[in-house]
Amino acid sequence: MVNAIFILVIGLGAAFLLGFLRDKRKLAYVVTLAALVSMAWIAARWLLFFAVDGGARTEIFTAGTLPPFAINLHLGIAEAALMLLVILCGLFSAIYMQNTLMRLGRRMMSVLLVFVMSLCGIILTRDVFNLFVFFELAVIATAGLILLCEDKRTFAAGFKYLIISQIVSILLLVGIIFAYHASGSLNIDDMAAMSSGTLKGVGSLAFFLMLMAIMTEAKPFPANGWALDIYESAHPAFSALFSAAMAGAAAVYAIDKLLLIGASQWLPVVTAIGLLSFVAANLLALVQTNDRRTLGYSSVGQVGLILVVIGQRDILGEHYLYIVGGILLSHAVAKAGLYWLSGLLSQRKLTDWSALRGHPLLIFAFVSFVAMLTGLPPFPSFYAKWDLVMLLAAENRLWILALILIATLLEAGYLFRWFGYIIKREKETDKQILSLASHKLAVVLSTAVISWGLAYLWGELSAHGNLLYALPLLFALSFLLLDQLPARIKNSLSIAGMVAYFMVSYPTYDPLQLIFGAIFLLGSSVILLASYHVSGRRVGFYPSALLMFAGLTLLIVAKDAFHFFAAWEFLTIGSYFLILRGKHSEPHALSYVIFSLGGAFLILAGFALAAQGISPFPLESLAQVAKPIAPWVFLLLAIGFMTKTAVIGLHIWLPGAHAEAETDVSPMVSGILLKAGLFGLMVLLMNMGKQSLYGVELTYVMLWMGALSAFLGNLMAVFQEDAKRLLAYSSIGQMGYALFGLALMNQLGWLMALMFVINHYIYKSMLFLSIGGIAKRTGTRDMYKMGGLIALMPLSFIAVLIGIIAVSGVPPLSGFGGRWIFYNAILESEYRLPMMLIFISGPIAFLYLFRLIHTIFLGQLKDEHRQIKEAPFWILLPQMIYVVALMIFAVVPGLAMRHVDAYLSPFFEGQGLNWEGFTITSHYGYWSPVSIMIVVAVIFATLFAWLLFVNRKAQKVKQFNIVYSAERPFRPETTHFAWNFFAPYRKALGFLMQPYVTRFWETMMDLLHSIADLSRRFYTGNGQTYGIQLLAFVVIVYLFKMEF
Amino acid sequence: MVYVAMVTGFILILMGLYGALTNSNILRMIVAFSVANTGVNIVLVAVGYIDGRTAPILDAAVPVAEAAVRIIDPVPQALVLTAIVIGLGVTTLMLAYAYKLYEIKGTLDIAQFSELKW
Amino acid sequence: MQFEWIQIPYALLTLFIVLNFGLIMNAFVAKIGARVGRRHGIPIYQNYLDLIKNYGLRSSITHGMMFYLGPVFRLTGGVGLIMFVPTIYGSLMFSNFSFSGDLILALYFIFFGTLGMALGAGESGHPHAAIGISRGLSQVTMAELPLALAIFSIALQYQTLSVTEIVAAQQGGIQNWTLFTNPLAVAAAMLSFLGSVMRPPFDVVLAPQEIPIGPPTEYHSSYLALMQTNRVIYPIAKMVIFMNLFYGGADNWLVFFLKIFLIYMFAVFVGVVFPRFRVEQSIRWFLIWAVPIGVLAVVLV
Amino acid sequence: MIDLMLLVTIFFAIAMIGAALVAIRVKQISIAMLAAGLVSLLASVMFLFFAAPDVAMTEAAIGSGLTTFLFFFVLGRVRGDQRD
Repeated sequence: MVNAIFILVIGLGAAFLLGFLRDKRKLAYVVTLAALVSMAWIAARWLLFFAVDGGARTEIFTAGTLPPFAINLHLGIAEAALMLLVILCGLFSAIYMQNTLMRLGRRMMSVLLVFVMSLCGIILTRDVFNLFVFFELAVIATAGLILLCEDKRTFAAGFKYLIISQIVSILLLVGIIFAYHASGSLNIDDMAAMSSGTLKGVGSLAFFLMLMAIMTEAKPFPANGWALDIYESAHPAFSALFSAAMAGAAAVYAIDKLLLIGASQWLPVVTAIGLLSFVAANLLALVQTNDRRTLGYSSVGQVGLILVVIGQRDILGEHYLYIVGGILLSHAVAKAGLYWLSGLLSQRKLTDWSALRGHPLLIFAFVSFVAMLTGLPPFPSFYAKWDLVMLLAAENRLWILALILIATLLEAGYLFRWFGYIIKREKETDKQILSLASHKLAVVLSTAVISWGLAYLWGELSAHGNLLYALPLLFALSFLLLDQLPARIKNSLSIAGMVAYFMVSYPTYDPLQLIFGAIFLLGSSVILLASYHVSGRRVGFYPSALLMFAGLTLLIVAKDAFHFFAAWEFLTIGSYFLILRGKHSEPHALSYVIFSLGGAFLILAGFALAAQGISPFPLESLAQVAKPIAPWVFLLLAIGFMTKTAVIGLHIWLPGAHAEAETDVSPMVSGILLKAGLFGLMVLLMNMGKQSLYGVELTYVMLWMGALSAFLGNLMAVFQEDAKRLLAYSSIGQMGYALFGLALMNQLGWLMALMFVINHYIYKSMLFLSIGGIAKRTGTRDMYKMGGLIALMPLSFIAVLIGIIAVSGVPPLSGFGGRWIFYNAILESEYRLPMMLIFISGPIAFLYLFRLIHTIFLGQLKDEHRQIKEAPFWILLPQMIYVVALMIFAVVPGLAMRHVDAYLSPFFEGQGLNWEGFTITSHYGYWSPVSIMIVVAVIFATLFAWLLFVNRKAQKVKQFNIVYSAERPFRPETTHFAWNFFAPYRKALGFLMQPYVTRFWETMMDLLHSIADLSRRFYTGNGQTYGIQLLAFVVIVYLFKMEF
Repeated sequence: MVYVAMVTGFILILMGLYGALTNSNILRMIVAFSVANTGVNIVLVAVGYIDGRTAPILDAAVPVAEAAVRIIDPVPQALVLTAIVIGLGVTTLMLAYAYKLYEIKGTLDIAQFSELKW
Repeated sequence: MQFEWIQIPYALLTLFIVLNFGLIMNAFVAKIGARVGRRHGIPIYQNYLDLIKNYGLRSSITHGMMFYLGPVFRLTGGVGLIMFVPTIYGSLMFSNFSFSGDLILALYFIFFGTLGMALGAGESGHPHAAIGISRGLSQVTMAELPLALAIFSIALQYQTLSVTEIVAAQQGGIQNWTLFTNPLAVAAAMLSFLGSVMRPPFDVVLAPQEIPIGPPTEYHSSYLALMQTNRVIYPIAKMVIFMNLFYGGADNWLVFFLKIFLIYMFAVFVGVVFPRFRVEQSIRWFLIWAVPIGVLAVVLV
Repeated sequence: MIDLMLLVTIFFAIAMIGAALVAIRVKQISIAMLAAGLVSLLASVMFLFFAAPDVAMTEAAIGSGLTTFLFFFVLGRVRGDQRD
């Protein structure tokens, strides 16, 4: 094994060597790369030695004496990994900057080498003064590298950095000398070995100064204005180095080392600074429009998070390296990748990134990086955050946990907004924004590959097992490779895959899983039939859709909290990508993903609180959660799941997301995805039962929430002019019913909820498909612009007719079954008041359903629609399947429900239903779907046949013949009364429709943005101000430290 | 004596920082920083000084055997030497930047270089 | 209860009796109304004539499929409702097909006809028809709420959803009627009843036909005949439910006729006394007066 | 003896502080540079008292010599903006 000191030697040596290579730029460049490669090779060898062979950490002594008289270097697995990271980062940047380096010549190359070398030195050394030297070297190299960029503003940024580094070096030197005075050594390990008594008084202050000086290099908020200026203006490849290697690896590792001395008393300080940075930076990033500055803020935030982890290492124990490594590497790879990506673009606004559109590989890279930063599975940060959160909750450090999750949500907010810009914003066609040099592309794409490699690695190291081994997930990811195939082939593959998976796995499902599994796998296959209508390649659709289905599939079989949560995240991301595909869905997809992630974080917090450090935490163990925290766990999980079911108050994402999605996506996200929330609630309620908090029974609150959702969701649906929005609001109402059923906490209530699960899947998918088909043909979703389509689109009409009869719960179709069970269920329950809301929401549903069918299909045909045809075959086919399914389910609901009923009975003391014969009986009443169907069908058929017979000679009248006396009215479009359809209703109950909830969330958003916009003014751009801020920061931290 | 030097050093540091953060002329900021650096050097040397001992140079006056009790700890002085050299490097770099900045804008007023902010 | 073929002629017999009773009662009520207004009024057999005439007419125009289906839905709703509730207590012969389902079935089947009416009128192509429908649907949502509450209340009271069992529980004297055991529920239900019989003050829904064309106006000949039949049967079907739930049911046809007539007269009286409400006014009226009574009925039972 | 050293030290200290005051407050930038060099020079003498002859030499050469030279070098190239 090569001695690690050669890493430094090669770096420095090559830098000197370059000095002799005047006028030989190519050779100089080759030497630079060769030096970096050989440094990387040494680091990699050591890493393998430590990681695979389990080698022991080694000390490298220089100058033949022991410390403190000589410097010692220390090499363990962390050092090796970080050095490899730093060197690779440098190597990639060097490749990336090929043209720039060739232009600027050997001096710049040697500066780059010195920079990388000094970072390695910072990582290796165990001597505080040596640390100072390497830091100063890094500063000088930074100041040199900043000149790489042609942007003139960079000079100012560099100068600001020099001002700061002057202050830092003063603090550091003073700190070092007093630390030496107090301890008699410059060696970190020696100092650490001293008794804590030496750190009293002057020693403590000395340590504080050293800590703050090095902390400044990690760019904590608020002493970091200079760093942001550098991030914004420097060459992106340098920013990548500056963020990933210097702040994210070297500086934080130096802090980590220093903290060996400070022992545990300084950990809270580091945590607090980290948290402040993480929250504040992500908040301020919300209002940025410049891409690199945004990345800079994100970088500050991420480093803050790493500091938090470092500050929490007293509770992390053996997980420390795994957690901090996961977060650190995720940040480094993702941030460097994003900076390199930003170098491909010549414009600096976030919206200009729409130029990436049409380059699936780059978008894939971007998505991977963003997912990595936000801690989404399967990336290392996900595993790390999970473990971190679990341990924090176990130690009752809930504030830290909460702040981390909030800041992560903020971060997800602007990163996903950015992603929305890429996918949705107009491209500026006249300008060539994107330049795709092959070496730059290679760097970016190999970074993306590395990100997945790390994902695999962290999965392997995880105690929970590797998420990447899950078959559904692999299936979904494999479609990334198949994306070049025609859409129809991919569609067939997806359907075949999902059906086959269901066939293989259904024997292992219990009845509850079977119902959900059938909907998730078979149900989505039916919807996918509609996707055959799309020709072309449909890039990105299948990976997203299958990712969502993979999440759903994994959700129902998840045994422990970790896998449950991972599946939850998968389905959230997949559905987000799907929703984002809609033409105008950018803002809605954003609010969807924010609400979903917010909900997911609540779930995460809930699990963490429940687990109390137990890992893995089986879902059944929710039942054993002890009293004082159990209701809180319940509350967190319930709100998390209810976010997905769009309970009123958390519903504002749903209408837009469902309405703006593509024709075949709306049924997926409405008919299928919403059920995930119900499944979660079932798991929760089944295991935790009733809980009460401060004397309030939480299921009772849920009952009210469900009732309110049913009532208000339906009421809002009544006043929609947009057909798909109407259906979307209707989903809120329907989910309210289901939630209500679950919250009743009796067997019939649950049965009703499951009935709604099945029914809602069938009829909402059907309705969304027919409306989608109609919108496709008419080119509008506004119902008042349609009318009289019954003759032109009879099959769609039949689907809608059957659908609305079913939704409204009118016998004989299956919706009635749900209502019947509902009445039986509430008779068993002692809660009466919330029922009223449910009672009234039934008839209200009738209002919007009638409107749906009337304004689209009945009345007068609009002139512009005279030529339109029936919806495409492939959109109609699933609808007809649903019609048949509805009929079957209406007549023999027992096929599915009796098994569930039997399965549920052990969980509740109350009685289930009796399914003998064709009549279903309960304790209170009875219901025979078969005879209802027969009676109604016979009367109906008789009357219909008679009417047809007596009027067999009747002719269809022309459109305006009767009412308008065969005169064409002046404006035919006014002949169909359809706009503002329920005007009296709005007059009477419109006051309930005030958008309080929307306004509340909008105000929250505005408030956040205003705070961010106000507080960022604090960065005046003046280097002196930054200096003063740094000093003030140091003083304030010291005062706080003294205070506590 | 040590305390006098130390206090002087700290006063110089504070004065330097004050000057660097209040003077808006870039050159004057650099000048102030160099004053602060001098202050740091004084502090460093003062901390390492032990009353009544001689310089850490082994010559006829200080036999090797007695070195450990008769000379001053050489480490801080080594640090100061390094710090001075590094300080020169940084000061030079700052001056180079100052010159570049002047070339760009024709002014040395730091407040004029705040396009990058927020 | 199980199905036997003999029940089909029995059910048809019920239907026949109800139809005749309804025709006569409607005419009678119209007559009373006319006399009160010092007019002569229609002959008692007028409704028969109208119905027979309309059934005899043949139409040569149609507005399309849904135009057919409207009256079919409508009448299916009315006839089905009668079929799903037992008319005469204790009589197997006149309990129709009530084995198909309980009170909830009846409650929800009420909407079947409403839906059909609305659909058919929508297809007629006249914008005013749609206005009438939107008003009617708006009003019915609020009018049905107190009824639903009342039904919930008495289901709680009797701990059953079976109509027959509820009637059985009210036997043995007038004091056992729900009217006296649960007056709040009955009050709520009766107020709700006002809203659904299309008489003043809640008949603004039909107003567009005075202007002069509304939902039923486009219908003529056999279509109209079906709808007229329904207008006879449907209110009675509904009143049968009321009678069974609140007024002890009927164990023979005589009692049946009497009770139905009295219930109907209640709506007629109110209609004569009060002026017509606009729809939003009637919604508010139900919300302010009927719904709280219903809520009380549920809470206090 | 020691008291004398102390007095000298205090004298130097006051001198340095005075020079530093000039360096950061004086209007003329060239005087400020000279004053900073003076601070450095005084410091190098002080280092002698503290038994650090090599530090003293370095400080004198680099701190007061080279740095002051560099200051004037840059000042000469940016002449024109002499305002505070």
